[in-house]
Amino acid sequence: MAAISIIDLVMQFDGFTAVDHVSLDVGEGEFVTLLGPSGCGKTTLLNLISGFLQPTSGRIEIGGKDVVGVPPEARDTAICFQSYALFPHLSVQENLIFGLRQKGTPRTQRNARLEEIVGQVDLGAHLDKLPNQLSGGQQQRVALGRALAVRPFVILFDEPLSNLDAKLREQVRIEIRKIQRDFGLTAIYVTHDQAEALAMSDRIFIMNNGRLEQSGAPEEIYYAPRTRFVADFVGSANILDAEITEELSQGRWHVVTPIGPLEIQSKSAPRAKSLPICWRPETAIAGKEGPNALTGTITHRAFQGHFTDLIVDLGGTSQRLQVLRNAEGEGDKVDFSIMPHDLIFLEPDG
Amino acid sequence: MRQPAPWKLALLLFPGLGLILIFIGAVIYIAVAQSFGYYNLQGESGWTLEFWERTVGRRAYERSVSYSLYVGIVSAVLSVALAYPLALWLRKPFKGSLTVSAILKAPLLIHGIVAAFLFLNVISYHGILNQFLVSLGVFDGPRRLQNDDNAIGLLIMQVWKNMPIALLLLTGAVQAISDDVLRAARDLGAGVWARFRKIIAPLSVSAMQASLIIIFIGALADFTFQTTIGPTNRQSMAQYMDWFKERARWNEAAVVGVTLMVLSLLGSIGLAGAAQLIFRGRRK
Amino acid sequence: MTGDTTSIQQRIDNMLKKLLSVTALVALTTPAFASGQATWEETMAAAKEEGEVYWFVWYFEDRFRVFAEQFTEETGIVVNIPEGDHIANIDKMRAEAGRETGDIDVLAYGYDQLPNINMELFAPLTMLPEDAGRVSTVAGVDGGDVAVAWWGNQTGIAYDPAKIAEDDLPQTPADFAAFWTANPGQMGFNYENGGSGPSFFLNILRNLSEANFNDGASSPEKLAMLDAGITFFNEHAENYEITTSNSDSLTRLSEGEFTMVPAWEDHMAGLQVNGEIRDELRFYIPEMGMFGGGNAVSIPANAPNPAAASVFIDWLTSPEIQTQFNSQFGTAPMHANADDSAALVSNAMRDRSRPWAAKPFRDTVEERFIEDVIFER
Amino acid sequence: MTTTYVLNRGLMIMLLIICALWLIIPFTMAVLWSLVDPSQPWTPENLLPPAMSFYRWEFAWNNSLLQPALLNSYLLAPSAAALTLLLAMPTAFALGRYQFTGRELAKLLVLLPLVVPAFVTAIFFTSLLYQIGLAQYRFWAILFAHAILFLPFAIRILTVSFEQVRQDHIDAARDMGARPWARFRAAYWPALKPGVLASLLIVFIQSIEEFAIAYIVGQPGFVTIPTLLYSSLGQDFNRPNAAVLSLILAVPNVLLMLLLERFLKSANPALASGKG
Repeated sequence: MAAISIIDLVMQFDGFTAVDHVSLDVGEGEFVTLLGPSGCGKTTLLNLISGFLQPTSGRIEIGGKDVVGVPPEARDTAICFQSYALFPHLSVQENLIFGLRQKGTPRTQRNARLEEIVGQVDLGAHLDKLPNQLSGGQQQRVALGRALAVRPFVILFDEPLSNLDAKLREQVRIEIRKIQRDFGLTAIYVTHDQAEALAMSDRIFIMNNGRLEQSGAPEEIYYAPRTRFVADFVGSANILDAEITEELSQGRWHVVTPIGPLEIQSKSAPRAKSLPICWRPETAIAGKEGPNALTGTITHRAFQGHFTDLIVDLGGTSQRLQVLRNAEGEGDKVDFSIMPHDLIFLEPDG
Repeated sequence: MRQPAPWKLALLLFPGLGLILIFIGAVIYIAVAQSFGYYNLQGESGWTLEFWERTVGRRAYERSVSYSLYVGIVSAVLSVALAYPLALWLRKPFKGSLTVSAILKAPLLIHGIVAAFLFLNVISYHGILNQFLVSLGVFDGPRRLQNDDNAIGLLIMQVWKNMPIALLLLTGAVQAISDDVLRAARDLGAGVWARFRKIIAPLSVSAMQASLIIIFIGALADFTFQTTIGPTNRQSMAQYMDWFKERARWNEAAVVGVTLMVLSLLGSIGLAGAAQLIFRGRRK
Repeated sequence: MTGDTTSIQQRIDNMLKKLLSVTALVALTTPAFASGQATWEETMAAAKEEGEVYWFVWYFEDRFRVFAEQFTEETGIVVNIPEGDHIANIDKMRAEAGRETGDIDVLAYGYDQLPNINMELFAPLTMLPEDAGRVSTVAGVDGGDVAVAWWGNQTGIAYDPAKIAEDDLPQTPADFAAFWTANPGQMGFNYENGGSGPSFFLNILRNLSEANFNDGASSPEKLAMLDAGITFFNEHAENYEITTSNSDSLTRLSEGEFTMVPAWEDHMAGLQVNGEIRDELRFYIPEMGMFGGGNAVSIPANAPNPAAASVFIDWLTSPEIQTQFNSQFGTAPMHANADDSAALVSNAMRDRSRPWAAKPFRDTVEERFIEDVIFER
Repeated sequence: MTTTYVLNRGLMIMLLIICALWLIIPFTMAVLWSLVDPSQPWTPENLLPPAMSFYRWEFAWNNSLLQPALLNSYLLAPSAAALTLLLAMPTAFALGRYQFTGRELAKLLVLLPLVVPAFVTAIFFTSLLYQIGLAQYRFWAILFAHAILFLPFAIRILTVSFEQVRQDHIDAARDMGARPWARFRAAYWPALKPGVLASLLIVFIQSIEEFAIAYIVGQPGFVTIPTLLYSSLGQDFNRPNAAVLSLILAVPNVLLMLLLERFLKSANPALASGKG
């Protein structure tokens, strides 16, 4: 049984549709991410799950029970806020046990839980401090600990790491994932940071304009984007408009693109005669190999350490390549190849 | 924050705090001195406890003290209790919220005495309220509603006049509480009352205290409402003081005046302390 | 005071100009009046020179402003009437006594207040033309040569003839008790903010005790003599109402809430003339007696316009003006030659008038009444 | 979303009905009372006054001290508000921006004028004025007394405002070479503005309403709206004349209210400082 089921959910504000017929399931103990640009409806969806908003239509089930109409305080969810939303007048300890107090948990059990949480989030030295006496990272941990303390059935993260610096963020990502696994929590994580989503999630749901564009494991999303939007939003991609000229054999097609004719190997058949295709910059191979050997002019070169970024002008388009080593400079010609199985059919536009 | 040079501090404090101390200090000094027999307008001046002994022993004095305290405390608590839900309702602007807040603040700009007059007009023996209730059959005949013995009319007017002050102060305070904090509390299982009790009240406790004190002191020393719509079998302290003043008994008036000052101070401390204790509670 | 405020405060402006520029003149002329050397013609001339007079009176200010216009027409002297309160006006004069020039030209006050006022604060009225018809002693209080009566007033009971016949009107404490018992809630009286109610309860107390109300001395023994009266009020507490003021009593009588209320004759007549209460309401003085008295005017010794003040007082106390007061305001005329045919009560009934209870005894009785009757309700 | 919308609508309609009951009925009755002609009084048997005229309106406008009272009050109140603000600023600055021993005590002492009953203050202030020989400068005396009496409000409000001025904003302004005035505009004013407007507003209202000082210091002749109201509406009122006065004085108040609502909108602390 799914921990959370969302069935044909619609949310409208004054004629504007923020969530547009979304259906999804989250399994128990699963860590899923709602990924999308700002305004895509992911935060609205989070608020619908937590109960701060009531849907226009559709159903939300948590643990098999329909929760539409149940107020947030009665739902077994806990949110980790982007702003942390710590209670400024309460000490760290009071913040941590706030939810337990509301539930009327007996004192002994509360203390045991507090000890456990304090150990998890490493706040032992700060229990009597007020939130404004803590650093950003510590405040973040209080927010996490506060949400964990109530042992929610589902924990909801609303971009919890966006106020941390990059180093700390990576460290906390690992911590969150570890705690989630240790507690066996079902977690829904909202973010616009695709790297975060790829690194943390069991499954990613990509949202755009209120609709669910694609869902799947991070690798699946990355290597098999279904739409132009997903391909572009997750990782970087070179997207080309293609015209299918002929099916060469089982699973092999010949297409015409602005950078020239290409051969594609795909498990799924194209959905139309003309449609966008894409390829990932790091799949480019230096030199001329295979059917799709190309030559372009380097217009921009950026050394990134473990690889080098090249922007190449090819048939009037700019293609991005990531290569391990290259000796050419800007203005030089470069030869590269794309393997047919690295080219992906996307869904036709519109 | 820094520690400034003493001369600079003195210079800064003089026009505000300095003038207050000089002005009020002189007034308090003369009032206290008069209650002990000095500064007599007629007759001899000199130290005596006579006026205190004579006044404090009176039942009228005890009655006026307890009655004024009752009016002061009930007005303050009721006004604040009524202002809180309104302030929370108006926390987020919505269509028509400005109109609502303007209407709610209207009493600030209607003179208390005009309001009392209009109120009296409505509740009088043949006033519209009586006629309405009689025609509905709720009352058998007109009833005397004005100057009721339980001071209900007076308290209604006190709250009507003072609630906007509390609303003004509390609106600012509750608007400063971030949405996320309230949502976090809700999300962690806090219902309406728990959110108010644990989050909203503690975070707006200074505004609450300020409202309580301002309203308490005003209602404690009320004269105009009491003499127009208050109960006729009670006297407020201001009324009692005025009664002495009317009879040129300045020393006894000063005794009541000094009592009023002391009670204002103690009552304010009491109310503020109670608010702090109840809503701030165990603070570690 | 500087320009921006004076420009909008015409009255204050006038007065201050006087203060600043005419002080010398006043200083020169005052001794002449004080020693009674100036002739009435010289006083008239000086009064016109001064051109205005400040009259401090604590009631009917609006109507007196209109009423005094005929004085201005006759003499060219402008009468300024500030808003004021009875005791506050007297306190003000006391407070200003130390100043060379005060703000008050003519101070009006109740005769019952005169014993509390240091008469040396007033200038003698000896410069007024000789007139034997003027009244200086009212209700047993002698105004000497500094106070003259200009307003006579009487307390009594106002009643609604539609609800009670003249023959049934209560006349004695026992009658009132019977009326209260038969008609609960049909009578109300005030114990503060005006003297009509106090006149009523003081006279009941007076009738039910042996204490001498004309002697101002008070003692616990004397107050104890009032026990019977206090019990009388407490026994009937359920059957009468307490109002907030003279006006409150009359307004509620007029609106039909009460059958009878204590009132001032002049106050009631004034309200009737102005259509504020019903014309049908009647007034009587019960046989047990109720207090009557009057109001005096005096000129403070440091009046800014002493000559104009004298001329104004002469006019105010003239038979013609006293007759007008009687017809327009319902006062008891305070001049022997005035016509009092328009009064609410007959001359025969005026015999029931009693002088006000003497202070400080009166204060202690009122204090006891408040504590033992009002607070027991 | 929709439920809160419905709730708001419902509450608003309820509130408007209550306000209508509270404002429209009394004022309608006041209008009727004010039209009672002196020839015939209005008694409960009649639904409407038997004879109606504007006599009382003309009389009140021409013969009472209404006109000077309006002028005095509406000159006094803004002056008091401005003076109070001026006097409060330095103290509020010290209390809000500096840490010094006795700061808490100073904050408490500032409240002193609030615990002394106005009548007591008025009487002894008058006596003081006479002793130093300044009693004839009534306008200035009342202005001064009002300014001091209402200082606690201004100082406490502005102290909070000064506390909210952020040091990093000041430093940033200095860093960018702002002169004192520019620094004030950039760093102080945004945080102070709601407090300044709120204290102006509160002192204005308090001054317009203040009775004891205006009454006792102001005599003779210096009449303000409350003193006029007390002498005609207080204990010795008669309904028709009191009704006229109430209505005439309601007009400037309604205008003022509209004006202040605009003020308040810009003084709204949450709108001015952003959330939290």
